Amino acid sequence: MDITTSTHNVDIVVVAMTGRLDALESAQVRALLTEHIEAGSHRIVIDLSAVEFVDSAGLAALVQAMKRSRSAGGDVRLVRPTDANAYRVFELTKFDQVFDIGDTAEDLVSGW
Amino acid sequence: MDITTSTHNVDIVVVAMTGRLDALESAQVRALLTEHIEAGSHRIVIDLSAVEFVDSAGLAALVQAMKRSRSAGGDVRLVRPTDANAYRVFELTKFDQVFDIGDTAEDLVSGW
Amino acid sequence: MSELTVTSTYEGLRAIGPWLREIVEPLDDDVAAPLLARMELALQELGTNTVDHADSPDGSFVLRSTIGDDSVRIELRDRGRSTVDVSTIPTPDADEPQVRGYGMMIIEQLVSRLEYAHDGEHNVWTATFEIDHPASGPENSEH
Amino acid sequence: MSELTVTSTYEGLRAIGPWLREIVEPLDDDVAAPLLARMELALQELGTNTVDHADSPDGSFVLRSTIGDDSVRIELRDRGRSTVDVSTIPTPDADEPQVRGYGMMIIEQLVSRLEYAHDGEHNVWTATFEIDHPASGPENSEH
Ligand SMILES: Nc1ncnc2c1ncn2[C@@H]1O[C@H](COP(=O)(O)OP(=O)(O)O)[C@@H](O)[C@H]1O
Ligand SMILES: Nc1ncnc2c1ncn2[C@@H]1O[C@H](COP(=O)(O)OP(=O)(O)O)[C@@H](O)[C@H]1O
Repeated sequence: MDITTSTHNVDIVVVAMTGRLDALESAQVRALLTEHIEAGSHRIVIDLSAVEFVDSAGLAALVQAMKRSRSAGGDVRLVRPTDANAYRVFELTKFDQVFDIGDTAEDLVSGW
Repeated sequence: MDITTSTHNVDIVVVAMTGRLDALESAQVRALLTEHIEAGSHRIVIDLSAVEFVDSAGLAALVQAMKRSRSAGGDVRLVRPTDANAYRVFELTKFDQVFDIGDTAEDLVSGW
Repeated sequence: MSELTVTSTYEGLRAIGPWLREIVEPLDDDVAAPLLARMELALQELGTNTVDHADSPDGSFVLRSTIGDDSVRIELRDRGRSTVDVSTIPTPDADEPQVRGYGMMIIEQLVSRLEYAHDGEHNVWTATFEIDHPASGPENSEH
Repeated sequence: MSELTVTSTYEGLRAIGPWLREIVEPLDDDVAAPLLARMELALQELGTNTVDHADSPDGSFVLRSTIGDDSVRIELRDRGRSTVDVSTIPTPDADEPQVRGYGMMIIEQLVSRLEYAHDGEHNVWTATFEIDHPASGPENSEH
């Protein structure tokens, strides 16, 4: 038996956000995520732990990136907001069941 | 909103084998895979495309590595042997339904 | 009663949260905090819809609040000429995650009651939020 | 009839494949190839069990083949003193993948018939493989 070993690197991009992820910020976030996905990084962890507020427009930016990355064989996974109010929009739209959500970015990176 | 981006690298180890993966080779394969997993590489693609023969002892080395890597949050994924006879042992034991099996190493690496 | 004129842009919507915070100020903290969170998300969604969909010639809309013992009522009045047929707003399909179209679904789960009217010049949305007073026996009720 | 003495090590088992290849030589290729694949895996598993579990003082076991029109019979005879109770060999649980214990399960699916006997000195395993002749009408049957 002949055995050859090689190692391949894959990137996980971690994007940490603070403040409000709302209609005003949504376009910027969408552009940033699109840039990563188009550059071939389709494994993305979005750390929302320090985010104060998320509305449906903010959610939409995450959903769009998640759909694109999944169709490239990757995923967008989320770190849950520490503030329960900022998590509410995920619950009300049931996206808490669509996203893979973890407690820390380290967990999501090491468990990818 | 403040956004910070960082990139984390994860390794996928690709182990390509040729010849017979049988009771004689099983210990060597087991040792090699254990080494990778203990070194923290628990995402492993085993390319069996050029393997001629696999018996239950060869299978056991793969199963053991798969169980260990899954419990570390990784996986052992296989490239299907080109020779249908070498794939038989997977079918007879139903491990064709337990392993994630693909057609090429590139597919498995890029789709991880 | 309190009134706020909001510039009809996403940036303008940022004024809504602080204004709501003042409205709930008189209430006990444990009542005010969850109420504020509900109102802020609901009004953000109603406001976004006005920015996105209402044809507002003067580029602003007006919020008015009335606070009672058991509820807060917020009225959103724009100068949009287009009337809205609330009954035709589709509900998103639970099995097929889509990118937009969740605004009304979110609002309906946060308000106690939502009314829509068109009074000739304005679209008027009235959202009522019941106040969840902590359960209290008749003895120590201080209202 | 053909006979092979196999050294009772994993390396020794490597002699089984080439010996089986000679046995099926007289058969048509399309019959020989799938038959050889079945026999090679089944005998590899039977041989591994002998290496692993049989208490074989002379460190070798003997294979004997008999080829008929419709089947090939392979007998494996070791000098193991321990008798095997075939009925107690457990079947792996389908829901819980385990690392070993699949040998007998594999063998049973590959052979047409498997017999076990202990004749005082030897464990004797007899595996019969029916030959899958390609379907042929009575007209062009040449047997
Ligand atoms: N204030 C409004 N003025 C006009 N049309 C509206 C208004 N609010 C909602 N709509 C209509 O209802 C639809 C659904 O709204 P919504 O559930 O908030 O999703 P989205 O705004 O993401 O499309 C809108 O696409 C729009 O056609
Ligand atoms: N030739 C043999 N001699 C003695 N015991 C045997 C023999 N073959 C099988 N056994 C018994 O049957 C059990 C199951 O065998 P098998 O299904 O091949 O799995 P494994 O060898 O991986 O344990 C063995 O663990 C052993 O106890």
